[in-house]
Amino acid sequence: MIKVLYFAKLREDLGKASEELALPGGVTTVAGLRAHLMARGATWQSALEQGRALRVAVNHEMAEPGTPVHAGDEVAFFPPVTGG
Amino acid sequence: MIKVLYFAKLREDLGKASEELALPGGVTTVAGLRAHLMARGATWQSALEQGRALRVAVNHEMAEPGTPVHAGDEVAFFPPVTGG
Amino acid sequence: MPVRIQTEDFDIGREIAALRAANTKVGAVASFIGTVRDVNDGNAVATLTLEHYPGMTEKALEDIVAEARSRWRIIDATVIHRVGELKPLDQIVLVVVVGEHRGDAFAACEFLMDYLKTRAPFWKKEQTPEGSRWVDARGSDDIAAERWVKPKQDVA
Amino acid sequence: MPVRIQTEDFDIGREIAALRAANTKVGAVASFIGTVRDVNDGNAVATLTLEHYPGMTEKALEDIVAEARSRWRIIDATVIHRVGELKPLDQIVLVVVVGEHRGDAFAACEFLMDYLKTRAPFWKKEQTPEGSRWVDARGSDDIAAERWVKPKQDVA
Repeated sequence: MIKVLYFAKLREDLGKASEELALPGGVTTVAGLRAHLMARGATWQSALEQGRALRVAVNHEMAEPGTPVHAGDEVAFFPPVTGG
Repeated sequence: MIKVLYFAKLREDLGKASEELALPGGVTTVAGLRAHLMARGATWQSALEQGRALRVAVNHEMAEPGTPVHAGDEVAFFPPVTGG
Repeated sequence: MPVRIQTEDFDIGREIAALRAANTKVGAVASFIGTVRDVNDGNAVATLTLEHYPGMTEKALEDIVAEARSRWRIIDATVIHRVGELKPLDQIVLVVVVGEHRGDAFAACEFLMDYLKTRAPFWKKEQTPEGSRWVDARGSDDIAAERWVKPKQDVA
Repeated sequence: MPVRIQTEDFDIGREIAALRAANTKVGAVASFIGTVRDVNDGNAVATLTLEHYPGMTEKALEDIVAEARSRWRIIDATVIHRVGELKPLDQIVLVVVVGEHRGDAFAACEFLMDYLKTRAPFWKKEQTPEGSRWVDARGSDDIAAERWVKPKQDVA
């Protein structure tokens, strides 16, 4: 299982703040997980297909498309940060 | 007349905080006034002969050796500043 | 605790006093407060909601403070960031850095703000008379943060 | 009054509040406090006496604030410098700069401190168990101030 979190506009667009799911077969990286989620339908496709305006963290560390994802990980998708 | 002020270590070395004096004949610049004061004796010579460690202000503005001095001016001699 | 995420307001005087009380070698205190302006991009702002990523936020800020400590000679630092509902003129963020001398304190304080702006997971949503909107990330913040990126070292 | 020379202590929270109350466009507050350390060059310091040049001090500080305003986009600034007898841990100097954005506020605040250190007529005398001595000017302060000197413009 992995935990996936969505924040800010992404959370609103997807209507979901978090979910737990079995690590899908063949998914080994952030890019793979993103592709898997986008295949869920039009809403997911458009929300996650924001090009470079999407950020991903794995286990609380900023991640790249090639960052590995393992069972037990917490993966978060969110827009560029705007604190401070 | 001009007013001459001395601050910090210079004031202590000279035993004098301020004085009023007639603008000495031939004195037209900061450098001229300094030379005139140094001619007063050994104490003045050594106190004012500190090379670049001496600062001068004319009418509340930092001055250079060539800065003109006129009757009515306020001229201050002091060490490099150490505030803040 | 050098890093705090909280809904309550903060008092810069109290935070500086706490940092100074812990160390008598302090000669320099550099600080920064970010506040809610009442106008953003020309629209009046009624309230601002700050969302964050609990767990990652604390870690990101602690990492940024550790990075500042490794880069500059500073004695201590405090970072406080508010979350939840904020009104115009409210305080949002506080960074205080204490050190022996001012150059390092200033640099570390500005670095902490620049890195926080681009790396800590906070998001602002504005409520205006025309409706609500998520605040866009500013390119100028990325540029500010880029200044601090060290050139990669060659490993011989 | 943006510039004050006083024997009394100051309260950073109150000074920031006063600057912010005067302008609702403020989004960034950069500030600096210089304090008396209890050790300088290895000697314990009992008290510090700050002498200044009344009349010139105010003018020098006002000129420095005007220069900061001309160089950066800031909204307002306060500079407070204490004179007279100070003890270890006392506050000496406060600079607060408020602006719309943090980059200009930080730069102006650091500039004000660097220029004040080398251009405002204050002198410190330390009383230590071994006697009293005038504090020497630091070469590092001249170097810090030099950073802000603009290259001379050619007049065509």
